[in-house]
Amino acid sequence: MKTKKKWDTRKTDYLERMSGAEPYINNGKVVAAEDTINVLEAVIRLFDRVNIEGNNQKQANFLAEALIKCDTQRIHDLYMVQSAVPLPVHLDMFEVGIAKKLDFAYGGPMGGRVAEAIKNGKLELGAIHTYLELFARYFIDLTPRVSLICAYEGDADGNLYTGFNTEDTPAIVEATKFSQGIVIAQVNKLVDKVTRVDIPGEWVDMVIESPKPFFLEPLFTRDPANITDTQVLMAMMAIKGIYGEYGVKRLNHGIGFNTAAIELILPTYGEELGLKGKICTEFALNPHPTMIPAIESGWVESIHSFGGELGMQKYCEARGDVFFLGPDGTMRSNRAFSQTAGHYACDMFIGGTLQIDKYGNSSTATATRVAGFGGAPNMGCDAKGRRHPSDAWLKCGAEFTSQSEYLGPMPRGKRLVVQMLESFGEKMVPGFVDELDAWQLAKNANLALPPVMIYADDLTHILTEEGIAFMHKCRNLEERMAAIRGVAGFTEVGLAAKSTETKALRDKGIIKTPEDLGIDRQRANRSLLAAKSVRELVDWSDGLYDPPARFRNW
Amino acid sequence: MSKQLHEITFELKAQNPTDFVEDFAHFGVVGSGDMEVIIEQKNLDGAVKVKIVTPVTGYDEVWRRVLERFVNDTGVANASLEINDNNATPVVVSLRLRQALSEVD
Amino acid sequence: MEDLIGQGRAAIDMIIDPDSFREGEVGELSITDEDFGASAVIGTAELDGEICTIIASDAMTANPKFPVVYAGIIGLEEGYKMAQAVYHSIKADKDKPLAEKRSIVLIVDTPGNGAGKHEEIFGMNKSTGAYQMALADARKVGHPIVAIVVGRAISGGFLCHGLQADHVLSLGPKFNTMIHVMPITSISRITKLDIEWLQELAENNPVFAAGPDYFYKLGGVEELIDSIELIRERVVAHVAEVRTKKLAGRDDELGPWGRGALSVERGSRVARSKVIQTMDDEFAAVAERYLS
Amino acid sequence: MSSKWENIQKRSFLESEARTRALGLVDPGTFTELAGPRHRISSPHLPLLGEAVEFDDGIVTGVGLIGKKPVFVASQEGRFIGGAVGEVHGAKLANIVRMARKAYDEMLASNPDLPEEKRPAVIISFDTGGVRLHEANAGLLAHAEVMDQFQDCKGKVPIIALIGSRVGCFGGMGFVAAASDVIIMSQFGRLGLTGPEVIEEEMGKDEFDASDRALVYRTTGGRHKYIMGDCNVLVADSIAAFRGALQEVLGKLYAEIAEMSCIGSLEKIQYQLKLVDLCVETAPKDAKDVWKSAGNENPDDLTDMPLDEFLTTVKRLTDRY
Repeated sequence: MKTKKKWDTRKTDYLERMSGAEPYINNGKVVAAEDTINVLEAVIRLFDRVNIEGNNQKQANFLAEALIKCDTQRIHDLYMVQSAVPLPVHLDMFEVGIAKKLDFAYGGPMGGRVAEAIKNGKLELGAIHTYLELFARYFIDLTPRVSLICAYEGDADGNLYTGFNTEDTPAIVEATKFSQGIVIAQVNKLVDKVTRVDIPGEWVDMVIESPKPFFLEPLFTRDPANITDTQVLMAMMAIKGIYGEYGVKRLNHGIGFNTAAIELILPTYGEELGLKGKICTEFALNPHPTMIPAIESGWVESIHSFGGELGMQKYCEARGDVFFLGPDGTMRSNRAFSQTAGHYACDMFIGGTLQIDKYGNSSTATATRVAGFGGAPNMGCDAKGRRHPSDAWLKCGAEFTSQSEYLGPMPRGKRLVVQMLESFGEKMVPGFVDELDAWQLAKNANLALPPVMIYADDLTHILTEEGIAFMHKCRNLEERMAAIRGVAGFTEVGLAAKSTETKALRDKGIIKTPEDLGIDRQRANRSLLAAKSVRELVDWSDGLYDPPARFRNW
Repeated sequence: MSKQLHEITFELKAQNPTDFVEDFAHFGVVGSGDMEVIIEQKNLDGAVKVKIVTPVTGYDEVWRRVLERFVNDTGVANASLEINDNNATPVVVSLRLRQALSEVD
Repeated sequence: MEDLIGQGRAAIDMIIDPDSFREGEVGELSITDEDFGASAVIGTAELDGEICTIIASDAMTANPKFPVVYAGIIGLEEGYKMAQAVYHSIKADKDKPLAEKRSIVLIVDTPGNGAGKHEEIFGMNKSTGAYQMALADARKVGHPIVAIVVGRAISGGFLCHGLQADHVLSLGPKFNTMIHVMPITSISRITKLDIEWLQELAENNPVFAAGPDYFYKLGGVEELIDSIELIRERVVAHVAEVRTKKLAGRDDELGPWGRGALSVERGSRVARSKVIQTMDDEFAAVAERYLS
Repeated sequence: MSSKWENIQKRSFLESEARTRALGLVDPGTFTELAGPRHRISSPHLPLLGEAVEFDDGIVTGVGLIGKKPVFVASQEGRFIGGAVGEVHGAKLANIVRMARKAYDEMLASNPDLPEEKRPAVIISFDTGGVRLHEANAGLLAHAEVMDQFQDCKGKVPIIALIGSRVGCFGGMGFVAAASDVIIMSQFGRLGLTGPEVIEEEMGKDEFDASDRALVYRTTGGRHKYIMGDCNVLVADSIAAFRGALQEVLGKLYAEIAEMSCIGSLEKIQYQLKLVDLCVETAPKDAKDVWKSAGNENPDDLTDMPLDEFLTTVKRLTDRY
């Protein structure tokens, strides 16, 4: 039965909140920095769902710092729905009671404090998501009422230029604004005319010039000086045993030294194997500085980025055939689209991890840190909705032994999901374990399920210094566990391997050692790296790459 | 509270031995997570004598297994190996031992 | 008087002949600018009737131009000023026979070298290096150099001002004299080793313990003096002893190398002697190939 | 052996171990290590503290030839406890300098007309933060011995410092390097007395932020030291480049080499005092201000421009003062 109901309560609420902020808004949509707390107190209500923009790269840190200074009598118990909580202020918010509940994707350096806050009852955790999963929920059941975002430039009409670091902004703003929410932007600079309209002014309610530029973390910068010989060996195995073997052209690389090593030997070892043009042509990838030599030697046709990387702006602008540039000539990143691309259009995900259990589940969670996985799981899984073929995808699918159990003779592809891991980490911490620390974490932080980055059923290859285990070629769990043991080195898991069993798996091509792949271990050293230092990356870039101060050693 | 360097010694025999004929070989640097080794020709009735000096305890068995594999893979015999270690992982140990051997090839 | 920490000027008066100090003057050198290297005191005095150069730190006077130079710290200007005093001593006695080369007395109470941005931009390493080179030079051309630690002789500060002397004397630990690179508490913090256990270890192995008696054991200090009243007398005696050795051509028994030998006498730094011997022997066997 | 030596030449100096540097700097096949790993003279003090030891105590000492010239080489290993100087390490360094001087005395005694091309030399490849804390007192005393031996070399044997390894050259070894006749650096080398963390502690983070590596290199790095005149030759980061510069320097007459040092005489320190006056007058906020004083109009461009371009465009303080 049709009920009598008001259908514009959101709109009314929006107007009511905005009227409180009105006195502080001048000259169109401009709010002075010193009035920030006043406008936040005016538009935010108890229990509101609030988004503070930020991920593993850019942060609306000025607005976050202002929110925590708000009157806790007026504003408390907020429900934070946001990509990441990597700054101390994000957790302080829960300590002082401004915020109570959290749904997020990435905790980074604050992982330890998240776990602590959950334990002492200061933080009620909804769930740990992937970026894309969280964005999806913004449009279903976690729509923010107020979003605090950041941009490089803004004008009096509210138009924003987010440029190189557009990242999450479009997803947040669209979800918030089109449900009659309030969008407040901190901008590095108020300008008469923005360089490019990345967010239309109509979608933004207030613009505040922050005293300092927004915080930007160069998370994807890896100093080649710290790449080890073992990482070079593993990179050689990856290129010869996986990239070359499958002809992987479209892919994503995770963060870390393992993939940085791969990027840096493409122009040397990759070239030598004659793989140029046959692999690594299209990426969903942040502008990794370690990609510069491969790009400069003509390996790469296209890169779409989740975010920008500090210092890479000029370089990307000067390589318009590779990166996605706007009509104004500057790059635009977009996390939602790039994650979608990573999920649907890439044939492979390859990245490092901290732990793999004896079944093949892998996680970077430790017993005391709720860190989240950001975007890795979106790419580190088989895209079940994928319907377009590619050689690599089809070949992997054809090798997927147990597929016929479900599909009969129906052909289907499979994404390559590769985890790279040395059997022991620093200080003899084993990479292969009986049980993931994630189980302990789930207990410690009252999580509904252990946080797993990549589940065993998605994982196709494990690559260690001992060899590559082709997991998807295994017939059953028993065989997969034997394959893991066979590459787990001298860890407890590895010591349980029987040499006859491992030998049999090698004969079947389920395990391939460097020798099986025809890789000379003696060549596995840093001299294969196309750039051995950040300085050499700058030289490769013709001075276009401007590395952050902490990476400079000249 | 006392803290001393830990010493591990044992002897191994390769399955397919080939005598180590160089008088002396040295390789590696005792950086953090790294090690050095001296390999010397010794008449040990085909055996390999190993001595490891390390700040780390609790991995005697892992050391033995890593060295066993090295000795079996390379067939090294009639040699003494002296290792100064500073938290090297088995991966690094295997790598350095092989590099030491190839230095004299 | 319980100790002499921070009292470099008072210590000068205690050591030299009464009213003989001409501050700022050494040979042709005459420094009139009071602010120049203000934390370092240099000048000429008489010691037991003989001319001598005095070099000390003034913990009470900060250098107004360099904010990190206070409390007896040796800064950029101070290092060069001290070096000037030494070079002018050499110059003044250039033509004099060995027996008449003036002595140089270093009164040591310094917490270290200037640690600042200007210091690093312009090279504090050169300033402290220049002073040490000058002292070594003076020592080798025959000036007897005696250092007396009356307060703090900390790490690089001691190297700069003290350890290039022919003989190093120190007031004993009861006068709160400090000789170390780092206090054992800091070593304990950095090495994460139990402090009591470290102190226990230090009893038998003075290589990381703080204090003048440990440096004595290592041969880093020739003599410990256990009374302030005795300082003058002992400095005079050591100047004479050093001079006698120089006249006899026994320079190898003096200075840093001489203190190396002293360590053997006192049963420490054994590995030092061993490795030097090994190098010498090993080279002797191949010298022909390189030197012919 | 010789082919191996060839391979070494191309290697990055920054990345090379102490032994590789020592081998590669002298003529092929001429290096004889003295008190090397074979003798197993490691630190007697580290084991008591549960710290790992190295057979050579973190320094390679030996003798080789460059042309006809006997060169006495010391090469520090920064990977082993930061190249820090303990009892054995320090004694090896002091004695290799002493041996060079003794060799000179002997050669001169047997041949008063000793030709320049045969005059011994000392080469020190620094990679150290100074005193080793675990045996601090012995390390400190060793520094004094090295300086003493340096002075003995004056007028006899040239001492060349090479700085281009990871740890740089800090602490007491900073003044040891300053006391050398010639300093050859790469842009990756760093030379100073006080480490950045201590300066930050002394001056506050606003004045000096130790985590700002660009600032640290602007203050102590090879490019800066070259502008200041503290570094005589700035070379590319390869063993061959360092060796090339070394050969060129050693090809000069001893008197010329001795003139290249920054300190060691009254005249030289009078010049240094002029620079100290410049410091007081200009009160630079940053090393770049001094680069400007040296006559570089656009100091910002100097850090990132390629080395060759830097060397041809840069104005040095020594050009002006």
